[in-house]
Amino acid sequence: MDHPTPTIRVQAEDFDLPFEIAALTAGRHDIGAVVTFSGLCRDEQGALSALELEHYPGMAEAEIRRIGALAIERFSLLGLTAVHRYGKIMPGENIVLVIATSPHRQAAFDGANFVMDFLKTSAPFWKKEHAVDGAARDWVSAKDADDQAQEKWQ
Amino acid sequence: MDHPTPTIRVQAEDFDLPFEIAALTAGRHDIGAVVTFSGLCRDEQGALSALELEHYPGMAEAEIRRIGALAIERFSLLGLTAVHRYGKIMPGENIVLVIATSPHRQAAFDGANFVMDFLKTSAPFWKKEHAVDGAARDWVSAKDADDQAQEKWQ
Amino acid sequence: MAKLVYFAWVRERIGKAEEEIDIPAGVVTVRDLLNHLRTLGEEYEHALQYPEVIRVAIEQEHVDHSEALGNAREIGIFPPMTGG
Amino acid sequence: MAKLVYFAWVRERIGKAEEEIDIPAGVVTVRDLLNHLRTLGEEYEHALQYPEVIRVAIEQEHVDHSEALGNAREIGIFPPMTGG
Repeated sequence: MDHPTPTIRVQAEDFDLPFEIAALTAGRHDIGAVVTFSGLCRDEQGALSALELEHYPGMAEAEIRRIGALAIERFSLLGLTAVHRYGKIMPGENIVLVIATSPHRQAAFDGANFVMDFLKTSAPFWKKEHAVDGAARDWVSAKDADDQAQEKWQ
Repeated sequence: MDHPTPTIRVQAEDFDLPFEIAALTAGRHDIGAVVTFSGLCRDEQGALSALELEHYPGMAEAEIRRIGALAIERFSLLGLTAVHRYGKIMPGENIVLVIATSPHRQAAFDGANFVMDFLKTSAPFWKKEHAVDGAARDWVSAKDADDQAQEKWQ
Repeated sequence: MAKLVYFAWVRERIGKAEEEIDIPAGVVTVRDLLNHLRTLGEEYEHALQYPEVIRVAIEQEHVDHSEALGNAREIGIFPPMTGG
Repeated sequence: MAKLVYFAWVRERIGKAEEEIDIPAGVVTVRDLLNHLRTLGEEYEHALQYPEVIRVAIEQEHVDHSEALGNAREIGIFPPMTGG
């Protein structure tokens, strides 16, 4: 069976959710479920002024593409889009987008969830926090919870 | 702890996904995850010309509101919107929308997924299929799979 | 007097969307009501011949068939839901 | 010659984003390379003092520390990922 090719982008600029949904669904009558995940920058109760996202150019896109293809095959998705931003991102702004489409609802939920879990632990991105006081600038630590989230798919 | 009030609507007209997302997220810096689920009308390999959605006015909205409040409490959601259409819906058109927002990704995924599972088996809506040949018009049968999907939350 | 409201193929088979009925003495539970309705004519018998699949709401809240009708004003009778 | 590329706090502590190095004879695996780099100066020692947390990619694919370097042209060295 031929699987669809995921749409993967790593970019500084924001993404346009309705445009990305339309690109996956326009003119099709076989999609029963569209699940979108948007990850946003939180301000940590006002302590955070911005996030800075560093990435490994080339590998970042390749790794997300690999994860996306795994998800399409595992959940028989009809389509998958993943966009990850890099650079400086302010509280309330988008960081990452995943969209999964399928005939039925659970595959679309699982597909988007799977991509996020693997992206967190495998895609070469690193977050640095800029504090509101301008002084402290710390790299975010990797979370054990993220490794555990990935393990639920094994 | 005060829980947010879900936004629930039962309507004939289509919904506007970006508008509904903006209503939940605009001006906020505490949301880290937005999950949306859109359920669409499929044409069943060209056999279906339309779906007709019947509902129990009043009870339909009340039941979705009850499910939404359960989801907010169970997953500590920051916001929840659910919109269900009724009337005649063509292949490729939207039927139902659920949006869940939370600080972290898994709660947003679980919240939206929970609402869809309970909505399927508890909200008083019934689908009738209109066949392309104009003759057969059958009520969709309830699926055991939907009852089982609901049981995973117990 | 209680208002009965019917939906989907229950409505189609009974041939009306709603009606007011007197609940006879001895009809205490939801199950009693469904059995009583089946005596009212073949359209009711056709709609309710498998009462175990029929769902019922009192005052727009789901109830089991063992539930007492009490002073119900609005009783919804319908097939399993297929929304979403 | 291999190109080493560093990211996040590994890059900051070593003080450069990339460099070309000769892989000495006897440096066979990823683990060997990390231990070799730690001998190159205190900035390397500071970056790689806990090698078990360091992630490595060869030709932009994740590898275990036991992996052989082979004829790697590009070796990425970085902390655990925190994207998404």
